[in-house]
Amino acid sequence: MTDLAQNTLDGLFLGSSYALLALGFTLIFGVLRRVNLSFGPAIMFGCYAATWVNLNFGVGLMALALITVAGAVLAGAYVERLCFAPHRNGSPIAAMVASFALWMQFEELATIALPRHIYDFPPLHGGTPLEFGGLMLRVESLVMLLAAIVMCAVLWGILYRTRFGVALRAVIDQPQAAQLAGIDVPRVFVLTFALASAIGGLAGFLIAASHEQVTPMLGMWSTLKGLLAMMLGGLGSLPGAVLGGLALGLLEAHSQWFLGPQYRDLLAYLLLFVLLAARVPWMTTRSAS
Amino acid sequence: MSALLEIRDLVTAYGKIEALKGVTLEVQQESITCLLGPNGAGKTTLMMSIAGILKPRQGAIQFGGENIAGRPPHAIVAKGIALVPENRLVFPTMTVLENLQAGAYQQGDKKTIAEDIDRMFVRFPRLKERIEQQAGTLSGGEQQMLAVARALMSRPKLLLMDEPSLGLAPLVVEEIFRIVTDLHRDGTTIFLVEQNAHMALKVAQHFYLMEQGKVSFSGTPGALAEDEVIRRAYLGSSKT
Amino acid sequence: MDDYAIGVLTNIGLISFLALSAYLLLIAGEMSFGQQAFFGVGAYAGGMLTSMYGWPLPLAALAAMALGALAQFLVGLPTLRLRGLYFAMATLAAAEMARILFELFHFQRQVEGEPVGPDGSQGFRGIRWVFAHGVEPLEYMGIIYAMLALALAAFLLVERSRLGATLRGVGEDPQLAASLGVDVNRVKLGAAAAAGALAALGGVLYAHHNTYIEPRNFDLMLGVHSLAYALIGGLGTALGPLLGVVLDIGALEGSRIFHGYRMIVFGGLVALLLVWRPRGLLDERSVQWLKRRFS
Amino acid sequence: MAKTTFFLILSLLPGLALAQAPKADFSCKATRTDFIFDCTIRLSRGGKPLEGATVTVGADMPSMPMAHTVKPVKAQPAQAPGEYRAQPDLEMLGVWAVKLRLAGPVRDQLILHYEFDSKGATPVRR
Repeated sequence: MTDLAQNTLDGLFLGSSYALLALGFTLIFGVLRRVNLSFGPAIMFGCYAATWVNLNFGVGLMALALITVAGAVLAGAYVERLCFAPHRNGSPIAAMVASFALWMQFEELATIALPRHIYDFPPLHGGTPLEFGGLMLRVESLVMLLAAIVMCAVLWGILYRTRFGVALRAVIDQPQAAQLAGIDVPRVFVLTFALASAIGGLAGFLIAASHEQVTPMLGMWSTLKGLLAMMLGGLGSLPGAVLGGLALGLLEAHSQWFLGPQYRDLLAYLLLFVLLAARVPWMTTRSAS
Repeated sequence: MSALLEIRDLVTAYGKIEALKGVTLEVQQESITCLLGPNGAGKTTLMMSIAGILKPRQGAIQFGGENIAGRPPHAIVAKGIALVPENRLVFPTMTVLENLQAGAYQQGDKKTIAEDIDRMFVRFPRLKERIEQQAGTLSGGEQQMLAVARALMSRPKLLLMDEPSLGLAPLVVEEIFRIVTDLHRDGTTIFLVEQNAHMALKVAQHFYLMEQGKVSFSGTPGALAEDEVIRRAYLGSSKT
Repeated sequence: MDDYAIGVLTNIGLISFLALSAYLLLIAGEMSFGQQAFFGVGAYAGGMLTSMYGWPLPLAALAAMALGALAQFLVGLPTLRLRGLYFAMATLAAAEMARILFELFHFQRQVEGEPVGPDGSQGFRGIRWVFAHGVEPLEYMGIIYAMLALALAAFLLVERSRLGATLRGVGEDPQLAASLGVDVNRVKLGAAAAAGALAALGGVLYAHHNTYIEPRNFDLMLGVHSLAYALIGGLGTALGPLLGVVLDIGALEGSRIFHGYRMIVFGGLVALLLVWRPRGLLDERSVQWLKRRFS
Repeated sequence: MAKTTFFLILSLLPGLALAQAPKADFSCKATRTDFIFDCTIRLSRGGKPLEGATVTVGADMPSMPMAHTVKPVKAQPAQAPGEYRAQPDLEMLGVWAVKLRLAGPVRDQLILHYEFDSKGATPVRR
């Protein structure tokens, strides 16, 4: 019985990291109607920047978190300017392939800056995991869950309690009407991109801390998991992103326990394929041509 | 009365295709000016060029002593021009209240926004009944009213309306035109693009006819026999 | 030509099949992240047939192409009604599933006392048909480019024909094409099967060139790269994707000038190029312009 | 191109004409310059050292093998029979699929997976 509880717990922690990634993806997709394939690599850039600073100057955890988020936002701004601003009313495929091209840049930059394949990343709490009622609980996982909850609350607050939130939702809902309502849509794009990158940076920091390492594969991994969770939860819907992330986390935690890592991923992709093929309502409401 | 809006030799193109081939017209202060013309004459392109959605290639748009041609939409809204777009474009998943709040985006002070919203509900009682409803679920007429109300929330000096009667039942069209006359009576200057020439000529003080991207006639209602106007508005004046 | 030049040219030829496969689906209006899976199906099928069952290479290639076409047809059947990103994500999911299935695929046979065949994540060694038949690298490159020329000829033929117009019509405006009586789904499934066969052919040739394949060769990177080549080179003609491959593998890889910084240069170049030409270098407009100039 | 036509006919004949495959063991030490390794290769076939072969050492990245290739270097025969030495430049550390191309008495290709780090190369058994 405790295995079930332990897996569910691990699934929630894992799911919260996916939820954060999916939130970032969905914000960008919701506003821009474009897929940013450099979302994960920008996070990796942030993590690598923090690792590089840590290796050379040795900084505290808070500083590492800030550098990671700042690095992700900086990389995100670079991606926005080069891949999304020029294609605003152009073709979505061009913007996506351009963001893929920058993914190549980030990946090579990472391997040049830190040539070794794997680098350590300090965990939040080095000691043994906490334990209560027979369940193991790592501090990183707890902080990850809290961060996801806090980020959801913050995002909800921004969306429904601030002027920027009204503008953001208006642009997501009907971009041209937003322009006519006097909203500076390009500025909303840039700010949303920065917000999404910041969320990604936070997720990246917590993921690196819980894995206690960074590898160049972090870019691919976070992009895939973010995309998967976003699609599962329903393209373009913020609550969907959170639910999709948690569902993916739970599915993976439980299937890993019973079937092992390879079948775990196989199951996740199979679920997405079947849901897409069956054209389930919540996933295909928003057209994403 | 001086002209609130002056457009001179405006040219707007989609790629190589020139939709406006040098348009010149004026909208007098506190008037209802109406623009008629067959489909594809460039009426909506003109509206979008004034509102800043489309960047004109050439020509000037004088408003409040400044040439606003090519300025971004949010700057033009700030100067006091609001467009009620063709087919309304409400924010479908947002509630009626949120649509109005979005319309007042540039208005910083919360109290003024609340007052304006109350005034909208006085002018459009049906919107008050639907306050918490998602705009996408409203009827065509109600969405049209919401689109007008949202435009008014930015307290425009000049209200552009692009075919407000499009796709609405005759009874609702009556109501829309009554709203237009009420707004005019309360001092708003309105530049109205309309297919419904008959109704438009009843409310307008001045009207223009547009064909293939150029103004082909300008005058007050009655200056041209109504059937002649309707013939040219729908069939174009070319004698084929 | 020294070994290195032959190697680069061979790589260009091999990846071009994948770029053409992604291009074919793009002009049919579908963006696929999964052509690498059918490239893998071809590689595994072809490799097994020659090294485990002693089939001659041409026959194994045909069988692998049929299998690739069938595989893409089956994946396309439930998903081709999806549009845009939904289809792309479905193909991504299918391709990642294929890669994991390759990791789990252990099937070996004793040939001359040694186990030969796919061994899961350890990969599949000993696809030595080309060496066993004494085919020189230059000759094998010749075969690859002969096959590529055949594929290109087929493309250019189709593009001039009514089928080509139907295909682009379906790609640009499926509703309009349907209203003209085109069975949009059948056209898309046909294009998908052809794309699968094309990718599989590339896979067979790759397996025999490299004599060793492993699941990681067919990961998402390869799929998104082939999509990028098709778009960078241009969607106006079948030569577009080849241009994309030559630009990346040929110019930058071969030239080695940006030794070690290649991807940074190539990535930046692609992003800037797409700003200038969102539909690639040889896009539809420039192809029409060229046709007018030279016909 | 008579040889190719002959080959085409030959290719249609089924049959497992797979010659005895050579074996290789491979070890590398890092050198002072980054990413350049000093490698020794011992080739054997059917248990006997394989002498007089011309060996070129190349390498591909497991992911996207056709895009990330390393300029192949020719190996020089070393003292012991069947032993060869080469100094490939790998541009990046990590896991590489080392490609040994053999010509001369036997024509073949061997792919061996090694993890290259700042000290040397260790075989990779996933």
